[in-house]
Amino acid sequence: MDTGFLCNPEKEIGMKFFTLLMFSSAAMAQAPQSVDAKLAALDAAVKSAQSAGDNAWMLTSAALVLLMTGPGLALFYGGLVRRKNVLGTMMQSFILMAVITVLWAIVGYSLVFAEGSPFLGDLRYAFLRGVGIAPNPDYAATIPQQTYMVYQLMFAIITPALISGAFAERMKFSAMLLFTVLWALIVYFPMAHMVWGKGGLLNAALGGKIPTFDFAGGTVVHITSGVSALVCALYLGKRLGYPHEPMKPHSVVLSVIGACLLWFGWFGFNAGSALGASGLATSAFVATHFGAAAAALGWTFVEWIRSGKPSVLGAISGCVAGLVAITPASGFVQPFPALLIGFMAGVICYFMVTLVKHRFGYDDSLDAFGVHGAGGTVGAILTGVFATNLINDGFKDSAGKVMALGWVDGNGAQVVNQLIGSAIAWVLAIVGTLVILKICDALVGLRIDKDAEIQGMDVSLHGEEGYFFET
Amino acid sequence: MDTGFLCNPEKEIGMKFFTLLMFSSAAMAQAPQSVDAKLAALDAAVKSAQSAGDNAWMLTSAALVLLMTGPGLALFYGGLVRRKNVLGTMMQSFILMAVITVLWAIVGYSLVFAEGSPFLGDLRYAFLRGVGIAPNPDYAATIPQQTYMVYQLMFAIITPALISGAFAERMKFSAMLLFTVLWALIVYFPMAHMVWGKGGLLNAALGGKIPTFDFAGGTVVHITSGVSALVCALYLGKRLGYPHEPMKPHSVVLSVIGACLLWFGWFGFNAGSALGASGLATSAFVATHFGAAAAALGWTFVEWIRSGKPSVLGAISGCVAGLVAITPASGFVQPFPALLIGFMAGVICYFMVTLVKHRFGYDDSLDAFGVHGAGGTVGAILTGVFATNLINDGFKDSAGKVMALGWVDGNGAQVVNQLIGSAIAWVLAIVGTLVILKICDALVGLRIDKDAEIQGMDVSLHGEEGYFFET
Amino acid sequence: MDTGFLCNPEKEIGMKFFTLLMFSSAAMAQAPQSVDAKLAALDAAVKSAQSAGDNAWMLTSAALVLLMTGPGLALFYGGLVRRKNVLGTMMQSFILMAVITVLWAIVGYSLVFAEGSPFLGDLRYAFLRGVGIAPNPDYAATIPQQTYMVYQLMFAIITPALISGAFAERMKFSAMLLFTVLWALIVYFPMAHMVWGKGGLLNAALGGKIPTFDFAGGTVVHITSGVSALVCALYLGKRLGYPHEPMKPHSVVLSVIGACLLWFGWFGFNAGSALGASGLATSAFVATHFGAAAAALGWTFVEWIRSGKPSVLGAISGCVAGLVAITPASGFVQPFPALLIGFMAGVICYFMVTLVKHRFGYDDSLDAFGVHGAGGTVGAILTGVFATNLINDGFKDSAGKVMALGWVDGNGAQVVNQLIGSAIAWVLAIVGTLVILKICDALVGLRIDKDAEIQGMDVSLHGEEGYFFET
Amino acid sequence: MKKIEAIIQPFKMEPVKEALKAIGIDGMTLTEVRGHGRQKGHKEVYRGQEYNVDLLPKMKIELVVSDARLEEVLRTLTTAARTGKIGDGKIFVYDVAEAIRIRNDDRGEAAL
Amino acid sequence: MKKIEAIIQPFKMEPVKEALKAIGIDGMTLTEVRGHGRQKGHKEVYRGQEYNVDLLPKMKIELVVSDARLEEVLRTLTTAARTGKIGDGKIFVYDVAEAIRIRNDDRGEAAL
Amino acid sequence: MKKIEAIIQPFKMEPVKEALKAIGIDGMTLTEVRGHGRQKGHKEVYRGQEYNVDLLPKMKIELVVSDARLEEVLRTLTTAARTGKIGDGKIFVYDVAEAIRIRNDDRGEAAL
Ligand SMILES: Nc1ncnc2c1ncn2[C@@H]1O[C@H](COP(=O)(O)OP(=O)(O)O)[C@@H](O)[C@H]1O
Ligand SMILES: Nc1ncnc2c1ncn2[C@@H]1O[C@H](COP(=O)(O)OP(=O)(O)O)[C@@H](O)[C@H]1O
Ligand SMILES: Nc1ncnc2c1ncn2[C@@H]1O[C@H](COP(=O)(O)OP(=O)(O)O)[C@@H](O)[C@H]1O
Repeated sequence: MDTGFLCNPEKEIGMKFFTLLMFSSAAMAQAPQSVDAKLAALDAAVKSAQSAGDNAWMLTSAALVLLMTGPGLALFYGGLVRRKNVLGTMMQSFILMAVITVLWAIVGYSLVFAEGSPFLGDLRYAFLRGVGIAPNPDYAATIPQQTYMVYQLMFAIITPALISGAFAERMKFSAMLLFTVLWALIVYFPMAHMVWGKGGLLNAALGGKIPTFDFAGGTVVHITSGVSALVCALYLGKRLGYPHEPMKPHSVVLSVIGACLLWFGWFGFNAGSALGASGLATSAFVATHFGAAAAALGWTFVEWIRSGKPSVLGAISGCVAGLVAITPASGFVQPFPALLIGFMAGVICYFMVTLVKHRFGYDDSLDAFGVHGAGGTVGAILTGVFATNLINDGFKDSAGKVMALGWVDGNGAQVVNQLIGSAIAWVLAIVGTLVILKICDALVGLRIDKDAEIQGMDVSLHGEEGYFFET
Repeated sequence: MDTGFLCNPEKEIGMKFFTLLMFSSAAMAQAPQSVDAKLAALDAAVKSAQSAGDNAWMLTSAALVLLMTGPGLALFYGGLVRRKNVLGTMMQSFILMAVITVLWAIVGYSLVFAEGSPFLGDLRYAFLRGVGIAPNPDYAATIPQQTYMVYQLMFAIITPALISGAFAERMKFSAMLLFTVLWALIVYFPMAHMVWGKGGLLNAALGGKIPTFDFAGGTVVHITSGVSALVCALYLGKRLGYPHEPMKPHSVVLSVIGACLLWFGWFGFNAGSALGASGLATSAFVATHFGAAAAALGWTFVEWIRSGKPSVLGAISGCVAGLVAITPASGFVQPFPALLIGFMAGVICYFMVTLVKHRFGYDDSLDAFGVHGAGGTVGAILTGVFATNLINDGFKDSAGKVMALGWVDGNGAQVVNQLIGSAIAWVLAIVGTLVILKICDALVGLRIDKDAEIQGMDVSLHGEEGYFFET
Repeated sequence: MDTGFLCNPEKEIGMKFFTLLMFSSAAMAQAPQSVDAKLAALDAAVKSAQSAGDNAWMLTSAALVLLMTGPGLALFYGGLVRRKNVLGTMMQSFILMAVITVLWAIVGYSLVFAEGSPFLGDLRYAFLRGVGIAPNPDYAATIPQQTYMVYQLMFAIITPALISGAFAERMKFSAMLLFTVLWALIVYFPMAHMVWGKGGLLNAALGGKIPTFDFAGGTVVHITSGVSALVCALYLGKRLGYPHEPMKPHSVVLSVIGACLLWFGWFGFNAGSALGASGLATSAFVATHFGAAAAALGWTFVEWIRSGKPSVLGAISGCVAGLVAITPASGFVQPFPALLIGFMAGVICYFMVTLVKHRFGYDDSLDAFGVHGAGGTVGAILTGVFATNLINDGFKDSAGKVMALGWVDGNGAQVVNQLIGSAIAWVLAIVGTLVILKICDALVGLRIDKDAEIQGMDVSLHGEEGYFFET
Repeated sequence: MKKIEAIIQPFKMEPVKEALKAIGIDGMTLTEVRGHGRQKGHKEVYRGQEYNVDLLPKMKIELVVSDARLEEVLRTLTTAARTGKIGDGKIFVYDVAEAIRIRNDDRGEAAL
Repeated sequence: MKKIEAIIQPFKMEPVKEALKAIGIDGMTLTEVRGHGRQKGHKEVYRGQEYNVDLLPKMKIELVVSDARLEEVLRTLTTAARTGKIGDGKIFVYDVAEAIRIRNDDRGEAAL
Repeated sequence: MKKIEAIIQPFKMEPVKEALKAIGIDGMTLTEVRGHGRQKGHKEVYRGQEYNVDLLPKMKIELVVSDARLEEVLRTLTTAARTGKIGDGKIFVYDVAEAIRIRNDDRGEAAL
């Protein structure tokens, strides 16, 4: 009933308006009608209006987050590989837009957002049972639950796609599909439930034991995918010829387009996580943009100093690192701390992909771990430092008093929670991914054979070429 | 007057707010003011707020639909042709963004949306006379009529652009321009009026004789363009060397970008067709995404089984087929039927472009018919099967009782109406296109000459090359 | 307090809703509660709803304007240069997304929008002090001031990026960074303050001495950047081999993508300048689209006639010229005058880049002056001709009577103001840019050396190649 | 052994390949080149400036054959590649001092 | 002087370059070519139609050496480029009538 | 007849073409190649790893001329292509056994 205002009048085109009209012209004309009736009509109308504004932003945000995977990530990664693997790499992002969608509809949404154990949701929402137009006030009281469902789906799509940067240019397509489905079930859904699901272990808003702040997915999205990426890189081993051969990007041009679309889409990812077109959405939007900007500068300057030339690849990698790091913090921090978080992420990730990676010699081909694993962890921890109720006063104690959030609010303990949350994400990612890789290896085998790798995934796996310029 | 609330206060930046402020602070302070005055003020304010939310979504949607044509379709088609024709092909989409806009402003909008005969609107809105900020309650009561006008314009742009996939690589630019203008006048405007125009023959909401459900353009957009494409392919004949030479895409990379942008823009196309940020928009958004996902999987799997390798071209063609098929159904069906519709479209269109096309030997160069004609017809019919008032309760009988929509609601007869609607679209497209082609052929000639075709459209028609990498 | 409704309830996810619920269900149930209390609750709720709708559109618009710079402009310019300079050129746009952001946060926003002299704002908003979620009613009373801040930031990013088209393929990266920062401080911030800042000399809404109409930046963005571009082209001199060698675009394909994204993003640029999802936003949206369309046709037809072939480069350059010219007029003119303005801009800019440029022999490499300088001036002047209070009735005289705006309203004098405003922009741009170039030349030197220019910016400045197709 | 170097119109590549297959000539190496000769190129206009593109795309086919098959191959090539229009291209023939098959060090005609 | 023209598998380019460096051969010119021979290409399917791609990417290495070093270079090349599988490619040797270093007009072997 | 094969700096292509036109040499075939020689390439850094790009873009010009014109053409080429810096490139000359104009089967010098 609470939500009737959303279901009925909204359904028919124009219908809604006549409803209001009826009510309100009523509110003018028909003398007899009682003031309370008029107030009730206005009350319904104002809820409809609030929902329109919030839903407009959330549908836009959902579309933006999908855009991050395709073409955003597909281009960013596709440009970084060698020409012979461009399509196979783009496909690893694109196909997840399809696969995860079906998985999400069947069990994913339920396992994440249904109430259940602190570790996983139950199956009440399986096959989207009961997930309709009526809002789910636990999560977002002013938008249809289906808007929330499809918005969260887009997160479930991009997270496994991020991992593909680590096993690029050498994994079987069949193995990649199997891996992804299992990874979503075993790593992503549980982690997302713990942080965002009602009653989840780490849920800061809905009764988690260890309240952890993760506004848009630092632990859930970036630590899980980045750390799993490292495990994949180690398990699969290096590409033939790595590191002796340079294996430089075949088209940084494509990667620049991809990075820009990621930046653009990330506004939906972070500001959308306010779940409405509110002032909080604005704060998250600003923090996101500032974090990306400062990180691009951080990476560029340190690279300029250390290697003599500021590369375009560095600038775009930097902005992505900043976007990653600001993700958990975006709904909690002020603009200048956002600049700081971004800058630190840019510098740290630069060293991760230039020094650390070479020191340890793993082939994290497109730096999924160096950027998402490292950046995500940095962001998760710094969120505990800079989170402030000046930006997000939504957390109240029993007495209804606004709570101190991060260290800057005087709640240093939060940093510990952030560390615990990050640690859980690390452990889950490492253990889960290892198990899954063993399974896939046993069932279908992970790596394409030597000849196929030399020939390239495009021809050997998909029977195509990315570019055919002869005729 | 109804719309005064939209015209005046909204016009000045900030102005609106002061109005509300005046009214409402009034509502607080000035004791003397009557409760009814306060209610009136709130009533105006709430309408303004409702309109802001809906208009925000509709302006976003209009932009998204334009994005589908350029760069979306331009890239999807541009990548599928040979290198020497990439610019000429992109131009066929781009120039329509300009040509159709002018035609729409002069007569198009009026011919489609003005009341008139069941087959065509009259000229009351010619030159956009009387098409202002005030809403047109017949179509969308909460947004400016100009928003509705420009949103619908974007549909009129992409529809003829879709046809260009059939005569790619061989049509004169002048002929293509003439063809398009005539096609919009003779095929698109009448069909759109019949289905969406007030009093149109097939209009399900505004008094059509044969109520047909077409939420976002299965018959109007995809059947008309797809079937016309087939006629063009047959009339123009094959490209030199077809089918002996492969003529494979010069850059599937571009096509992947294009397909992703189509998917992204299609949210505006379908969810925007709710004409507001309502729960119906959410349902359409979800159906759209589910249809695309399932179709990409359907095409991929059947291709994988039949030809041994899942191509990236197949996956993206599949998602487009699904988007086409779900278009008429998007505002009427639940999520799982949407998956089913998409999956069927993916499989059927796969066979259309691999078996049927080769069996009959026509050169539907970029498969405009195989995807849009076939997918559109499948979608139009299945809409009659799966349409349900659980999703769209906007259709009421005289008694105000919500009507059964499709077969699943027990109204099997609707499938017949859908067949009739589709048949009308087929006939109109075939006859209209034939006539237009004859005219263009007589006036300017349709095909570029042999040497120009060998040299490519880019150099011969536009004096350019798509790529110049030498210096 | 006025804005409390924005700060508090909106902050927590869902929180807002409970507030309303509390109030309103109150409004129903609790008999004792007074009608005035209920009205107050509704009043707060309706403001929240209005803000949601407007903020949804403005956040979307801010993202769209960023998209114009990256990847929009980066692609448009990147495609026009030779292969060896593609990354260096894209970098000149991309890095500004980072640099200007930091500058804006520190002083930019304050210098432009703080009250101060008629020529520059003071530092009250430095470091975004006091720029929070509460709206700033002087500028936009229904959205958080931070939304306004970040939206305007996107304008400050793209404006200097436009200039890079003039010194393409030959400027040092360090010089370009220094130039940009100084240019923002010395040219853009003052000009933007004069036209849009409270108390600015030319501000038509907030008490300027010489009211000039510039809805979205004809003088502020396009004249300043375009004229500065000319100065740069003249000061730096020609590229080696110009005009003897053709130096044609290495990928018009990239430029087409860029142009389409510019068109798409421009809806945020112009319609977003209504600062809400109002009817005015709709008018601006329509005018923008019409202007772009007519200009693409104008350029195409005159080129077709004069050089025998309609180039794709011409069509996309035309649409950009139209978008530039309609920018200052978009919130003031009706649809058909918008078509006229666009068409004129398309034709005039065609002659600027084909005849005038060659006549005078300057190397405005990517026609930043020919399109933005010329188009911006044409648009600024024609705004004075076609501005009408039928579209924008926000300007009232002391008596509250809606004022005549442009010549078509009978206020011919406005054309003079537009000329003065444009002249000021020209002078400021010329003098400011000259000074800045001298400084940069002295400090770091402007041009890369001959060998670097022959080798290309990508390798010599950034140590990368745009395309590496060998492996 | 002789090396035949034929510069032909790109769109003639398929027919030429077929013709050579038909007479049992498998081994060949192709290179995309651009050529300049009697055939005048096409005019391009960029920003109103017109200039002539006089380097046209051509395909270079290299094949090494035994002296015995030389004339036969030349005949096949010319017939298959000819349109009769300017721009058809040229064939140049060179002596080959030695041929080696990398795979197994076969030398001379055995390597072809 | 002799010109050595080797058509090899692209992925063998690095090792070959190294091997040549090792014996002090610096000067060489490389061209991306596509080759046709015994090695059958791969099958591609486009819109359900299957066809064979029989032109495979190869790398052509050209180097001009003094007659004295010819055999040594040939040996180095074959060993470095060999996988033993069909498709390894061929080496052709030609006489060179003259060599000139543009920079300073050096002629003959001095120009190499 | 002789075949002249000149490997030059890409940015010297225009002047060379002009110079050849000037002495009435029209026919030529160009190929984009990458060269390796005395000229050391540039350093590239990718993900912090620095490596040397020692294959530099060069333009290969092939033209077949009558023995009579050989020296004149060589002189023209060297002067037009010279910068005097390392990397200017090389010219190699080969004997041509036969030349054929595909269009009309002209043979020998008549075919040039
Ligand atoms: N003397 C030459 N040396 C090398 N290549 C040549 C020579 N003459 C012509 N070519 C090549 O042959 C192609 C066709 O020559 P052209 O004179 O245009 O037509 P035709 O062969 O019919 O006379 C040229 O584009 C060029 O690639
Ligand atoms: N007669 C020939 N003339 C020119 N190039 C040839 C000839 N035969 C082979 N090639 C080149 O050598 C490559 C490898 O030859 P192929 O027959 O496939 O393997 P193998 O060299 O092991 O016999 C071919 O792709 C082609 O480029
Ligand atoms: N022995 C050779 N065989 C084939 N090509 C060579 C040889 N030596 C040099 N080249 C080509 O000539 C180019 C220039 O040679 P390099 O030694 O760099 O400068 P220079 O010609 O001034 O000595 C090289 O990049 C390579 O393409």
